[in-house]
Amino acid sequence: MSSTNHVTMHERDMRRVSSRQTVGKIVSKVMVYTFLILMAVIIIFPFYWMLISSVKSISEYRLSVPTLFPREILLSNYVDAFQQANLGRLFLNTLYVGLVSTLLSLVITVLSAFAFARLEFKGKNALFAALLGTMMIPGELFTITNYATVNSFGWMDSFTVLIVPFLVSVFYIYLLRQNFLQIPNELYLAAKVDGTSDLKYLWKVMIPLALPTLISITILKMMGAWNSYVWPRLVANDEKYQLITNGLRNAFTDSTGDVNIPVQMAAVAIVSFPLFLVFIFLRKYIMKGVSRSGIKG
Amino acid sequence: MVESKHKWKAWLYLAPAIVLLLIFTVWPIINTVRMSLLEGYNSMSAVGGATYSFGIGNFKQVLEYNYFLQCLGNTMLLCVLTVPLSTILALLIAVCLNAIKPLQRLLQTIFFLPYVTNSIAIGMVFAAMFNMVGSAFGGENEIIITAGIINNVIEFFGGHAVNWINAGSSYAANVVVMVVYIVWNALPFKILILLGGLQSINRQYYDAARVDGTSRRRVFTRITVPLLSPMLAYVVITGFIGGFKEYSSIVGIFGEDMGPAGAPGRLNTMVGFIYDSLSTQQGRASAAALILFGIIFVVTMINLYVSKKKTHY
Amino acid sequence: MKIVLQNLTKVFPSRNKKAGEEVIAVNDFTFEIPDGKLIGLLGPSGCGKSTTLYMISGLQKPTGGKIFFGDDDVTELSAENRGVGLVFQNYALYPHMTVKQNILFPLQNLRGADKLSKEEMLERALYAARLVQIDNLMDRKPSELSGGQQQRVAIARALVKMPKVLLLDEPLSNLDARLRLQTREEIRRIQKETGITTIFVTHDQEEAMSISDLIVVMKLGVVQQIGQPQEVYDDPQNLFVAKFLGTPPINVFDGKVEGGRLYIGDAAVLDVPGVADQEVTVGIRPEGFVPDENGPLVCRLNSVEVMGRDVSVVSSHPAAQTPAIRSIINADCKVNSGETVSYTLKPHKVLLFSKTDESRIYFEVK
Amino acid sequence: MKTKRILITALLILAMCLNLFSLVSCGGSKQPAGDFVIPEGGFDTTKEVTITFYHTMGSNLRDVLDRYIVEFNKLYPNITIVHEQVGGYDDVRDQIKTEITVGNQPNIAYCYPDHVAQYNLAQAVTTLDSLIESDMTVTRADGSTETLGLTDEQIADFIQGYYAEGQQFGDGKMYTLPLSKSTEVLYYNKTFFEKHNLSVPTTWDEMEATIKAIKEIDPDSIPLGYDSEGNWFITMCEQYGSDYTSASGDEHFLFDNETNHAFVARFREWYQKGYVTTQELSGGYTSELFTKAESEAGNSYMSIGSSAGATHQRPDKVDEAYPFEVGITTIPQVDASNPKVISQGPSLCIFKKADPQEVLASWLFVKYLTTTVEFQAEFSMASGYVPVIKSVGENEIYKEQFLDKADGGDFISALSAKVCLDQEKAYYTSPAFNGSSTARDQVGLLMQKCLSGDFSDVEAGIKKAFADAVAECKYQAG
Repeated sequence: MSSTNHVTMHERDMRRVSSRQTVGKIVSKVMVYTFLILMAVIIIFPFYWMLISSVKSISEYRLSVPTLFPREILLSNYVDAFQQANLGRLFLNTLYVGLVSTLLSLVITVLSAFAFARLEFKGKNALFAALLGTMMIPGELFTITNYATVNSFGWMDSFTVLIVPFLVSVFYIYLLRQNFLQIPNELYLAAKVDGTSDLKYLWKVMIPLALPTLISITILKMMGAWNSYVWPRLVANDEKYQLITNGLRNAFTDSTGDVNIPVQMAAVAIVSFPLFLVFIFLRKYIMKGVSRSGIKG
Repeated sequence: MVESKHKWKAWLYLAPAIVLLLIFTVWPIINTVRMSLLEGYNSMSAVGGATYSFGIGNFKQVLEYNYFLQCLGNTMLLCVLTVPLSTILALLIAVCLNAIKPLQRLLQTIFFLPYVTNSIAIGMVFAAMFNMVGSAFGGENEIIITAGIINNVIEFFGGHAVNWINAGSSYAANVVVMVVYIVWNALPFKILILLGGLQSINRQYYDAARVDGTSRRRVFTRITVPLLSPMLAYVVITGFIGGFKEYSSIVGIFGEDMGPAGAPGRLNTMVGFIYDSLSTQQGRASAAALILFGIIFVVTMINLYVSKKKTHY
Repeated sequence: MKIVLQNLTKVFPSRNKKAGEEVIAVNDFTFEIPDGKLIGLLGPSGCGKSTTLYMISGLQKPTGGKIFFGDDDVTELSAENRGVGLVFQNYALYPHMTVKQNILFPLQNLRGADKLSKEEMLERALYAARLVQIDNLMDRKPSELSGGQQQRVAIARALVKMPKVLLLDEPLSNLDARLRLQTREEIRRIQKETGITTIFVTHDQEEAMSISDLIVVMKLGVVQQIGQPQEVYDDPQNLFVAKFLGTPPINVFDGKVEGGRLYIGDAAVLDVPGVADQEVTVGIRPEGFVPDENGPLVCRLNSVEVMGRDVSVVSSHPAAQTPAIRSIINADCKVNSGETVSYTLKPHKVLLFSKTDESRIYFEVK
Repeated sequence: MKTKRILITALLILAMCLNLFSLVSCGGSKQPAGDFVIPEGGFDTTKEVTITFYHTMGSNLRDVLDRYIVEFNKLYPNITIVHEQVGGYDDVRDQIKTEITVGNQPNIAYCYPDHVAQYNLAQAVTTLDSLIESDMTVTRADGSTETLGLTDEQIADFIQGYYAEGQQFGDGKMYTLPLSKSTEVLYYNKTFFEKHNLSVPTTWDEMEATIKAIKEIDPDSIPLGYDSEGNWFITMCEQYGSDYTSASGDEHFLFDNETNHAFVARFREWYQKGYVTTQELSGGYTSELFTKAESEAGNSYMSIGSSAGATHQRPDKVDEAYPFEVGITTIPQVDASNPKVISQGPSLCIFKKADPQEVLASWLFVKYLTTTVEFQAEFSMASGYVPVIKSVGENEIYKEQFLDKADGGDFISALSAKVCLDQEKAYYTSPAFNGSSTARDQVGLLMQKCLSGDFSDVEAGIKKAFADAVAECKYQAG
């Protein structure tokens, strides 16, 4: 294996290799960090711009050369935003709608995913592909038909109309089903043998194992409620049922149609903050949930 | 699997989902097909008692509309540009994030910010970054009062202000702005999925690669990417489905005219086309939606086929 | 190429910061691994054998001491540049590559002077595959192979770049019993044929002893003894090594030495000239018992298991530290069934250890 | 056995869809056909009735409305008014159109003629003629009585141009009553004009001369900013008397003609030379360019915009004083003796409802809002819009505390209202039909394209732009 000349050349190699390797390590570390910091700046800049706009006065906001640091901080914008769009009320409505719809849809998603994962029938995959197909249809078409349906049910201007139509989301059933499929079948059969009912098994075994995915579904669902705009505005115009984005859209336009953007930005910041907190606390779960669901396609 | 005795129980669990899906998903689809086959259907006149004959008039009208191809072209162009770009960027960011320990949590949170911000604000901010105030842009009597933040940066580095989204701006400049906006919005979710995928790859493959003396680049191309391919395929497929439905981002930047002043509809997309006729011509809007559904379905089938071949294990 | 470990130490900060005490995985390990030898790193789980292996491979950085490949100090050199072959416990074959691609993968990484042409690579890969007899599985995916086959692919992948040293992390633990024997022999054969310095880690002492040129017994990060298997088996330096090697394990008794004679219970069982009077721990190898009606050591007979070539007699004795004493006697000398059985002891199969530090106490064997 | 069960469930689902299909497809209850017939008993003041009112009022205007609803309820305690700000004008239109498809549209709504034209496809709007002409009397809670319909004085009190807006739906019937109106006026930097003794232009030729003069004085300024391109195009058609659109006949979109090509070409030249800009083309608000300090580049000295936006056309105070005084006058005309100015601002329409009492209650409230001088006065002062009835001009609050104080600074809205009231004969209305709102949008976009498009051959470019606009209108109208 190692003839003599090979060894000496070898030694020189070794020293050169080790020096190049340490330099290589430093260079790659520097490159990774500069790339990440650069991308982070690009991603955060609009967010930063939104925040400083939210504390500027209208005149400063409309300066021809925009100021990167606000000359005077107008925290009153936040107070105005809260009162003008009565964010408190909208916030509670959105929270209520978000929580109830998330809980109900979780129940439905878990049951359906469980059935799909356990159930074996001929057309199963075809049915599932068809359901996934519905995700491809632009939502706008559903709105006009669903509007007629909910009206014939008499649900107008109520929380029901904001919650019920979107309880079933095929995507989350798909996500959870993938997760359930990873739980070995023997567990189910073993549970069956010692008499545990389906629901107990679901509660005791499957849900704990799929917890991360369930949590990420919950978070993604809540964010959906936060951003929904077209449907709530159409079916729930009464202030008692308005959601956040309705408030944001037209609470700040004066009679001539001129929008007070800084106050609107302040409102958006107030609205985004809770979501931001939710993300920070549950980040670990979202990460695991998404990867654990093993979207193996 | 489940003995047949339990069959009806499984159907019972599925019942709530099926009922809701029937009412709020299946029925709207049927109604859409119905409206698309009623030639010239308009919901207002229908209330007024007008009757319509069945036929494919609506579909013909959609296909003959002289801007139909432009809308389709814009949709395709935006998809072809943004889906790969955002996927590659998300992959690079995810890999880098996965490779560092300090600052990882902070950067991860920053990269997720766009996901929690309301879309109204984003449109407003991007408009402020690219919008110019002045007159006769590009002409010799051009007056520029505000050049927009991006142009201020360009001028800072000695470049000349570019007319991104205002009257007289070029189609290319408009597309660049749209790509930046769409990618910016698409990154968080993609990074989340890919980072999740990266962390579920068994560490030992990387140890084995290191012992085999593999260079950083080859580790990336020959191990990380192939092992991530199911996630990548998923991100690309959902990316295309979402990309084909692009509309609100264009409204966010260019407003309802879907194009810069003087060139309305230049960046109109398929969903934009549907929206234009949704308020007056529901029959035509339904036909356009079904055509779009057909296109997305075909593209997704191609994607699934390609990814089946490319995805490993 | 010889490998030299100089006071190698590895300390892991404890999991929870608050507790503060760290775990010393490897403690001051010095050992010169001769070129071309097959070394078995042996010890119970958590004794630092795998950590040592990974430090040699470069995947773990030592906290103290040095590692030399030949005369070069590679302590700081990263795994990529050490040219080491490593076989993981669960093989770590790239799932998305065929067997051929897996084996070719390390060769494609060679740069500079060692760069090979396509044909050379293929030829080397085929050579390695034939060496481990899997040249007929080249186009299969790892998921389509059995445990044993995957094991051999992993070895082929480690060997193909003709590494300076081959490291195996518990290579046989995932195989079924029959396959384990067969693969053990093959590792031995391959090592002999290629002559690569090989270190393999195992907790199965039988496996280590059967194929190693040298074995290193470790406990809680500290090297207990290094030597040839038979030598370490016959001449353990402390009770731990004695107990650890040999199946069935050594039988241990409490005894005392008085006036040059060893007493178990109150029976004098063996003359031990040159040993000071003291309480001792007595280890007797199962093959050290010779049944003899008027043998000095009298035990209560429990059962007799016939194993063909020899017979295993299970008995018990009040002074024994373990409830059962197992002795192996060859089949043709009968054991009379009855209440008790008495033995005389083969002197060189009786090992004395000091009660205080369990270190070995020697005595001349006539 | 398994497939049988699946088949059964599939059939069950299909059956369910079919009956849903029949229920919904007819698009809710049919609207009562024909004009509104007043029941003999007239308005029953004993019966409780609730009416809903969709509008675009901001919070300040809603306060004024609420105060006057209290007054209205003193007269009619049995009528409960529920009102909602649905968003902008287009939001109101879209919301109502969707609600009409299921038959639960509101009772009263802010509307523009274009919107009503679309509601008429579903014959959803009540024609007001029978109500206006009715001479029934209604006794109010405080014992006083009022005739249900509009008395001759009340009709005469309406500003004729605004009142006529309710009738131009091609069938001469009355569909809406005007609530509060605005128009376009020419704001000019009075201080600058006096300093350089420039005369305020009354015709487009004078405007060209003034612009050139200003350009010499301040080369990097944009002398004129015209806010809405659509209004500019339609107003020019009216001023030249050239064709724009027609409600009747099979050809609706007539604006592709030589006269229009000519003035568009002329204004293109102005734009290219930096004489004029519009809101869309400038990327900002033309009022902002007008209120910019002279020293800054790109400021304007004249701005044509909505009379309601007067306060936005006033520069912010710099250490307690306005940098310049704002003058307001009628917009330049082709023929100053026969002025034509657009009329904008919301009107009110009443939707058909099964219960005639709801229609009567809605009528009474609409009548109250449009004919009560105090409300019209206060609403105008708060909104910057102009009252629709002349008698508000004599109302002492409106006159002394508002009109008489008109000036180019603190009371700029009053000055704008005065100008609007003085030019009441100049208002024109465009025909309203299914497609008229498309026409309005398309001519606005046409103006933008022709002014800023980089045409190699200007004339051909303009011709093609016009043709495309007409084609688009025809396509959209379906």
